[in-house]
Amino acid sequence: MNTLLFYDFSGLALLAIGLHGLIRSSHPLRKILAANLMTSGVFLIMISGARGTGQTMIDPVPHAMVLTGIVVSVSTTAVALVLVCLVQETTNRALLWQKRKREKWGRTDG
Amino acid sequence: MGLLHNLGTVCILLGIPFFISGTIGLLRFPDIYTRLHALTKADNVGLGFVVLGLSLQADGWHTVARLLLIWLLVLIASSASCHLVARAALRKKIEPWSRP
Amino acid sequence: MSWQYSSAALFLLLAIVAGLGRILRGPTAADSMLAAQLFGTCGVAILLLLARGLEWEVLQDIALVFALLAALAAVAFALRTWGGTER
Amino acid sequence: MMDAMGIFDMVLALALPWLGWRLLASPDLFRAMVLFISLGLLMALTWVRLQAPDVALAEAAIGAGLTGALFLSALRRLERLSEAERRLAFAGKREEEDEIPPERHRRAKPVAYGLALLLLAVFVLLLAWSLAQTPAGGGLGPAVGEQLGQSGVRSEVTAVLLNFRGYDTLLEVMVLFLAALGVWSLTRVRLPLQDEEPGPVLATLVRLLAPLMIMVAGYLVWIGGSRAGGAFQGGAVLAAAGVLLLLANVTVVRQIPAALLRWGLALGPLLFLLTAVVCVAAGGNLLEYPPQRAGAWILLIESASAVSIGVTLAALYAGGRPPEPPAQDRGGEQGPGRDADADAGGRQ
Repeated sequence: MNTLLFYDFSGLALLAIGLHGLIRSSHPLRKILAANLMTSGVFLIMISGARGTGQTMIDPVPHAMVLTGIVVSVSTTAVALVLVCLVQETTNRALLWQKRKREKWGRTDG
Repeated sequence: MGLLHNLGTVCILLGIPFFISGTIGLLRFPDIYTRLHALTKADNVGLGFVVLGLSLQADGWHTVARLLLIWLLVLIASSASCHLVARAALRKKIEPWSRP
Repeated sequence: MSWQYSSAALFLLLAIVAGLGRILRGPTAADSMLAAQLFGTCGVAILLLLARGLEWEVLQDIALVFALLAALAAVAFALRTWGGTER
Repeated sequence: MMDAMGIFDMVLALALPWLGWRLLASPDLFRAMVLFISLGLLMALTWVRLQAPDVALAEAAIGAGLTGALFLSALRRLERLSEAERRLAFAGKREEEDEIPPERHRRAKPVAYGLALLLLAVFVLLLAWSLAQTPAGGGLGPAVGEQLGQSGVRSEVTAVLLNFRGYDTLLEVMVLFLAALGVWSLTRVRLPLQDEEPGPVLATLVRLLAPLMIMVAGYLVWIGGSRAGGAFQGGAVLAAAGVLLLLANVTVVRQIPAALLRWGLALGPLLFLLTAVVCVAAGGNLLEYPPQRAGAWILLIESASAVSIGVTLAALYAGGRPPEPPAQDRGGEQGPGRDADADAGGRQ
């Protein structure tokens, strides 16, 4: 029994959970976290598919692609965080949707 | 598989209870300051034992040097972060726990 | 891989997973942060054990990077997230 | 019969999605971020188990170190900005429960879920199809192994990254450059949100760790030719050194002239582009190095990209372009930034 097969399912689960979180959460930081989860899931599936079975060699191409992917995802995360901070600074709220009452409250707060 | 190898295995296995007790301390201790003890002391001793055991089994001096460097780095990092977290907690006026 | 390395690594992983409970429960933010710190130390130990068990020296480099960057998150936490304002 | 490593795999593979689930379900944003940092750590262990040391090295530097600092500082900035938001984020209940979306959002949700499910199903089908299509024998592994002798390096991943698929890496460095450009065109760096002095322990820590990090970054770039390591890992560790210096608010970092930073950002992409142009001009393909000097070219490009990646990631952490030199509009008088600098200098 190849226990490394677990990681494929783990990656799929992470992808699904990330997708769910991306839709469900209202706070943009949480959305960014969810998107990061999705990328982790995709990377996991890719690397898991790249491993050699038995005597065959490991495929280095997906490794290289995931490596670039990690760096790109951290830079997009950083840009997204800066954008969220800017959005909050200009609109004085971070949540994407809010009750009326809360909005009024937010305005007096600023 | 000489004496040194077996001694190294004993050291590695000795280190594991320290990690486990560190985790138990993290889970069971009553407040942040006591939990700091559990983490920074027990875990670093555990890592020390593991490093010692692996050094006894190492092939060459450069492996030993690298292992020791890693341990030293973890010691520095955990002591400094322990200090910073404890100071931040004190500034937040979190009362240290005392026996009721 | 001989049994002592793999079983030691397994116990350390279980210690990490048990420590997750403190992150979830931890009454203050610092408790959660501390648990993450614990994972750093355990992770270094696991990597060193696997490096020896699999005869794979590269893993020591990874452990080195772990050890170097272990303090970063804690420093960011203590200075930025938690420092300053009294409530 | 499963041995200890089998159980190890199982625990790890179960812990990853569980952690992801708890992370998104956690009511507290801060706790979610700490869980995310732990997830990065477990991911690094997973890469090790899947025999991807290069990826593990990058994840150890980025997932466990940099991303954590990024998120924690952003959370702080958001919290500072609005007390109401703080109450939302730390109220101890889900903000989704607290906040009822307007009608159109509520109607949009099933649609979104339907689309997402469709997407996921398509993805799974594609995955199964591609797995079925992949010929047995490790995909491109043997092909890379055959050509490795010509690449100028001994590490397969580095050969793929900088030689066989060099244009990928070229574009990736450009993406980083664009990210930095985007952030720099949006905002300036604020004075750090930090109202207590770092203290002697932190100063000592920085003095010990920062040079070591820079040294390890160099080591990783150098060792990348023969085994795990390379520009990304080196750059990430370099960026960690930068972040540590920014956190500790060391005076030296803020006195780096902006022009030098700009050149640091541009160094990697420029050199990469120059190489590509030279290679095409010499009659070869894009980034087709002469085989006998490929090793030297790769090392040169890798060092330049490592510096650029380090500067870029640290600049992204700082979150804006460097502040204006304060002496200009005040006619020689010291501005507020200057004062803060002098304060920081006096403390140390």
